[in-house]
Amino acid sequence: MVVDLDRCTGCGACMVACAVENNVAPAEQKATERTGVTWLRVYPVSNGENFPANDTVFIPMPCQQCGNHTPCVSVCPQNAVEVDPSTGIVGQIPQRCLGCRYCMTACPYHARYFNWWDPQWPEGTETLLNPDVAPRMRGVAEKCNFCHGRLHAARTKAAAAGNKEIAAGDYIPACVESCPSKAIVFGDLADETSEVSRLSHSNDTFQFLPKLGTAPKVFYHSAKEWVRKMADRAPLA
Amino acid sequence: MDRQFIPRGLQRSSFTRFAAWILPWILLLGLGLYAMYLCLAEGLHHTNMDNRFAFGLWIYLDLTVIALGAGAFFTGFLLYILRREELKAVINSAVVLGLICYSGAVAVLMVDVGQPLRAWFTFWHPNTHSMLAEVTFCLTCYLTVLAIEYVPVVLKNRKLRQIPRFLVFEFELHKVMPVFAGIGTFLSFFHQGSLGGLYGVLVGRPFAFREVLGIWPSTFYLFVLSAAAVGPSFVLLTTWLVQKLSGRQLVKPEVLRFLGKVSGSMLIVYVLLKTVDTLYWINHTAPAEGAPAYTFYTSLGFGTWILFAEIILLGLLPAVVLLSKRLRARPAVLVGAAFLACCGIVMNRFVMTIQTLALPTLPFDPMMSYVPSWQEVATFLAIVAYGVVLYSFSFRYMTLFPQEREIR
Amino acid sequence: MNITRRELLTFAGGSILGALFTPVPWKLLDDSAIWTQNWSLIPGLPRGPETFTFTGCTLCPGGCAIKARRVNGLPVSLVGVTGHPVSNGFLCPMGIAGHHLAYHPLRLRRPWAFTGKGTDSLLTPSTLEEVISNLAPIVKDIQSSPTKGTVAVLDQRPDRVVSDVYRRFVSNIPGGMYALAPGSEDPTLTALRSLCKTAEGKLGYDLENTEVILSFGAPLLDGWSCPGRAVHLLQNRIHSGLRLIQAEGVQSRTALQADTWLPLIPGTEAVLALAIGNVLIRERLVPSKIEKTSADFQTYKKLVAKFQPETVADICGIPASAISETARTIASHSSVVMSGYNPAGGPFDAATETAIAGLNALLGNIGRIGGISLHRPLPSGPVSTSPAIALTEIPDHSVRLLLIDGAESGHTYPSSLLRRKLTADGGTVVMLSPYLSSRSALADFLVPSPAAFESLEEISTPPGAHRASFALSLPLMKQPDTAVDAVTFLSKLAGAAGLPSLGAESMESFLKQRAHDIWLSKRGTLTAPAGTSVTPTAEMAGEEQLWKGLSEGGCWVDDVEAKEAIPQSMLLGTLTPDRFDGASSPAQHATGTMRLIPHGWRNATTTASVAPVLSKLFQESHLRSLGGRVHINPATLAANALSDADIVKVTTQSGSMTAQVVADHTVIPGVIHAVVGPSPNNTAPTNQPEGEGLLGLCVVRDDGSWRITEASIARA
Amino acid sequence: MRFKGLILFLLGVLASLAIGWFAFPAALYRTEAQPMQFNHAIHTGEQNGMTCDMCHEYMENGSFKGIPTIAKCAECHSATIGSSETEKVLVEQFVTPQKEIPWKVYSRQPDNAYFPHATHVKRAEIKCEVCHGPHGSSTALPVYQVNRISGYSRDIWGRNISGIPSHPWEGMKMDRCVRCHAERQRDDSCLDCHK
Repeated sequence: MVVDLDRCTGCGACMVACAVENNVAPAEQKATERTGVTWLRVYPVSNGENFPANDTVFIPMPCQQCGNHTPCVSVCPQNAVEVDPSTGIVGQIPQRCLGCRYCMTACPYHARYFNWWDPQWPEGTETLLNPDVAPRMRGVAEKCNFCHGRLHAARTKAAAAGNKEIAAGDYIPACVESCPSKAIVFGDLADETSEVSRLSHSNDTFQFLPKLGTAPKVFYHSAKEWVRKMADRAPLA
Repeated sequence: MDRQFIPRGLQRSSFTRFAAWILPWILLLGLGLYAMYLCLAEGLHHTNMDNRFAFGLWIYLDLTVIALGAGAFFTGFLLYILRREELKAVINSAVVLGLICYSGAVAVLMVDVGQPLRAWFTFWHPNTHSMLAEVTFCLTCYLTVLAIEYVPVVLKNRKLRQIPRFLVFEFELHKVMPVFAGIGTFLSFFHQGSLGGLYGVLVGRPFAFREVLGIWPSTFYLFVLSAAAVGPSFVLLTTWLVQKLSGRQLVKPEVLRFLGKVSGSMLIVYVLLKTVDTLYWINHTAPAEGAPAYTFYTSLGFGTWILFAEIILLGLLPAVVLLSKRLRARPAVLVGAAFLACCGIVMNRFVMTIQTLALPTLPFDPMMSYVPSWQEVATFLAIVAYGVVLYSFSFRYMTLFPQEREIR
Repeated sequence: MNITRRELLTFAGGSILGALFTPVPWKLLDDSAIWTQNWSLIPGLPRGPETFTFTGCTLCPGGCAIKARRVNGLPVSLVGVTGHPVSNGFLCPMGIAGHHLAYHPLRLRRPWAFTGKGTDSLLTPSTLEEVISNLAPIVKDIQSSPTKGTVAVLDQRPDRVVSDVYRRFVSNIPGGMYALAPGSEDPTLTALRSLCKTAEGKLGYDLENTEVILSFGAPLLDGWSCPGRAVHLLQNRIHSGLRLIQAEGVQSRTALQADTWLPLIPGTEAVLALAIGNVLIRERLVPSKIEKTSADFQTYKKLVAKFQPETVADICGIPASAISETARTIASHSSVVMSGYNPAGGPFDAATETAIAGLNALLGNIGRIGGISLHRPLPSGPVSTSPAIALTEIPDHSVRLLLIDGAESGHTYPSSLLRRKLTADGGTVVMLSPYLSSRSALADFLVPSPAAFESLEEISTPPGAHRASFALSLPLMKQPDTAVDAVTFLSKLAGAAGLPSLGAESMESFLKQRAHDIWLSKRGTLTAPAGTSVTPTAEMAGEEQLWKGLSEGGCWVDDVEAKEAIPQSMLLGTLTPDRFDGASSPAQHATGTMRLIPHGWRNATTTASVAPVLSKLFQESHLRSLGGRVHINPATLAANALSDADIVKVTTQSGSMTAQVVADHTVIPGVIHAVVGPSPNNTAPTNQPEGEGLLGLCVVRDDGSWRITEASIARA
Repeated sequence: MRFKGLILFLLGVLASLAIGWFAFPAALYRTEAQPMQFNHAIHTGEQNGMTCDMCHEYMENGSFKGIPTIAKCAECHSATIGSSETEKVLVEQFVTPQKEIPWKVYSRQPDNAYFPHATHVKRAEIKCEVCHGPHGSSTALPVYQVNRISGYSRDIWGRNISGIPSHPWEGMKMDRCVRCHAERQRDDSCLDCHK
């Protein structure tokens, strides 16, 4: 996945589409930005200058699907987290999770969220849930899995048609689909010919916290120098 | 009224005085149990933890009490394996302390996890790479060992000795005690270490991450050492405290001095290695992860003073004091040093748990703050109360300090 | 035999050992764990066939096209339709969660009546019959004695078939008025309309052919008009070469993406506009014929002469060079100048709107390709004669019965605007709305209308469009039996009050009529639902084919006809030059006071208008600010000895209110950026609608604008 | 007597064994009646010779419909065929009023499991019987029992309380899937079968 930060207007369509797609319940009354559940989180980041020299960039931060030393995988005591060898997607199985939150302390991208409350749907909305994603329960961690339910649907469709591979375009995550600015490009990084693969190698493309060596599969692009500098800076530095 | 239960030849306060002492603790225990119920029945929003501060007071204190509880395994190790017979005087007390610390820690963990009913998955589907799995295994096993080690202490009770079969059992148990001590040492070695590894492996947290030596990060060995070093100090401290509270001489002074000596010699080794580790981390590990070590100490709350306090003030200082024969001889100094040593480990575990989570990881992250909720505090106090109660009963009805008789 | 305690213990020991060799402990362990994975607190998932329906969003006049995924007939997700001729695949966050609104905790599930007025009023359950029987006598009485005040219908989304039904309804009542809510029309176009009365047809922006857009704070990338249109054009700038110049006192999402951002001091928009006019004339950048085509050119010339860029630079905070540069840019390219509309701040004052609209006239943009388009309205049969007037044109204290239409314009306005129109006794207010919204406090009767995606509705031409368009919003859910649409309600009321019938009785018949009119006109084309095929109306077999296409989710758009006429147009219109003097005097604000400017996000100005899941943006992240917050520049905060997250008391002429401060670099110093928005999770069902928030602090001027209010803050 | 203690001890062991193996299962499961009887054999037998997929079809998007809707039954049973009591129930209570039959499903998996029949039946060409056993040739519906705690049908765990299947097709817990996948050397991830 490659996110063009210069195109992102921070409208929030991706966050809402993500919540609707993945059956993430609305916030509990007392929930805050630190206890809520947002598989995809858009962070507004300022260049620190004051008006009118100020500039803001909106950074959509889904699970980075780390490909190397995936921090959350090795720590889980009971194999509730793992990297799918075929897709490279980092999977979290809430039904296996015991809610120790070790994975959350391990994740440097804060991409993992805990159910501090029993998820509550306003009466009636539970009939509008997406049948391809199982709702979670209180006391477990959950995170973005690149809308794996959509991959399931695509696979079923392919299998019914007797095909091994899913058809191109049958599987794109909800955030990519909903982005009005077409700021997010999604595809197979392993495939050299794919657009994401090309973009991930292009100039002004970067990752967050590359030095950790976790090889995130989410890349960011910005022509603004201050944005790239910011991404490269150590926190509090 | 409960005379017939109190071991022969021991003076104990009247039952009413004992009850008066126990009651407040029982009440505290009750409050804690209510807090636990809230968390278990309604979810962990009753705590002040959040997605960014996913570990809080509970994990921090688990680490601490388990480190302090290390006195049990290390004393056992010295006594049964290295045959330092003088430690017979405190072994029972040490075992009780260990049992309290470990059972307490496990109890809190069961509230801390969001789905306790699934905790057994760790045994059924274990992830062998996970430090936490390692901790869980050793913890449960060692808890059993402690329970077994506690049995003879219980069976020594006057009333129970009247049952011949128990007497035989206790005698047999005694013969195999070294085996259990061995197992206990082995297990403790691992989980004390794994607790350190817990943070050392966090590749995403440059502040906690440490290089791997052999198959474990350096924090693994440091935790083992620090626990072993402070364990005896804690036994020393508690023994002294019980003497003060009960107003009785329970062990010969040289026992305490010996404990101090042991603690000191372990501590000095620990401090040295810790220093080496810290230096290597500042100069290699942290920068390599893209986070220059100085950035960890820029914010007001967590300045470099922490490093100084942890290593010099609460590490080197007590170590030196405990090692000097002359200073050790002075009870006040001995106890003071032991106290500092214990503070050292409390500090170290605090840094590893709380500071690690308070520090930002993403470039645009702010510093995180967290204040435990009353439910969290109450739950922890309940464990303290539970400890006090269990220890008080053991002290009253069992022989925790064999020397107490001779001294009289 | 008697059993001793020890024997009992032995037995227990045995049974414990035995139990370990039974399934009991192990099965219980397993089942209890499975229970935590399926317990009743977790809702079950819908099962059933998956279908897709093309429909349209009715949450605002934008009318974005939607592809709805349905399972077992119920919608589970909504996405935009790529390649759609009007909305270009765009769907805003509110639209994406739109299907949840039917189950909004603030949903009205029956008619309600307010007993008592104002703050101490109480909602009590009522019935449709009761409401009608209360209103009919009032209507009758108005007919018999029109002098005591009359009936007014407030339409928040004009040009729909329902709008015509409203007009027919009021035309049957002496003095009956049909008024348009603020924000239901584009303010610049409204101003332009009054400048060039002679021009034929409807006004719109021909953005598709524009090279430069000069916008005075229009939220082009954040919900303007049909949002997908501007977003689509601006995101393809690299290819089209389109440029955006955004003049705004806050670095909004649009300003962030603009090619040029002019951070002008709020309240000096007119100054900037006139200064640009000054440069245009001084440097002879305007078409020569403009002197002839605009009657008041000389007056205008004389006026703008006072606004030299050099002299006004300090007033509006924009360097003279930038002002001249802007003028040259818009003159040397095909350009449009727009004021846009702040969803909570409303239009600028009349003078400013005219000054901005005037630039278009001055540049000869009207009717020009890539300028202000003049296009034909939606084909329709004979429409009602009763005129459409602006809310502000209703004489104060003249309305005895006010009917507020439930369709939202996506913009909000202070309720005092409405209150002042009601007769002294407070009159009677009826609101047709699916929700208990912040405006419900005004009403005496609340009539529950169908929520979005519950009933057959129309998607008519969005404001500012350069051509007429028409589509249907097809229901995805069954509407509750208690819901009443406008047509049914009016027919019942008309019947009870003994008024002539409104013609057809159902929404569908009206829509069919509209389709029929389109068919007769033979104009335009019908784009198939997925944007796949395009069929000209003229080539259709019959009107059934058009209706069928529409009811499958197709979209009809009018053809664009080439026009090159610059009609007669004024530059200042009815406004006398002295109206602009205020603008030029810099010290118009007493020292110590700040300027309170309400800000809102299109269609997200009240809790009831957004689905609870929008909490992701407002509550569970910092992406959007909650209603009731005030964003203030850190420098200004420091000057007032305040800091971030402080609770402050904001005081204006019309009262004071506590609010939480947000230190915000993007806001110009000296301004209180007051957020009028939802708190998506403040949904505890109540019989007291939430207040209008900081909007209540705004002072409404005579010209009906409330953009800027003097205010002071102090720590609460 | 000397062995009294021992005897008491053994008695304890026996008591809990009895309870654990016989009383416990009876208490754990609740028997629920199916809305009506159903005879697979008649449909799949000689005189009709229908195949499973004639009624258990797939949807357009490739997912499995599971138990057919009443409309499907109505294709043949618009009017009563024969004079059996069940037939009467079917037509009068369900077909005519077009009411879906509230079947209780023996093999119903939880919402968090993703089992694409298409992949298994169409691509891997696994016979229905491999998982569902001889259900298709049964003359009557087996007793439906539900686990009071987990809410699962008893057939998921398997009829045998010990969890050891008495037939190869018995039991539908995860380990059953895992075993079969392992035999086919497939390196799966949790997400492949969980949603």
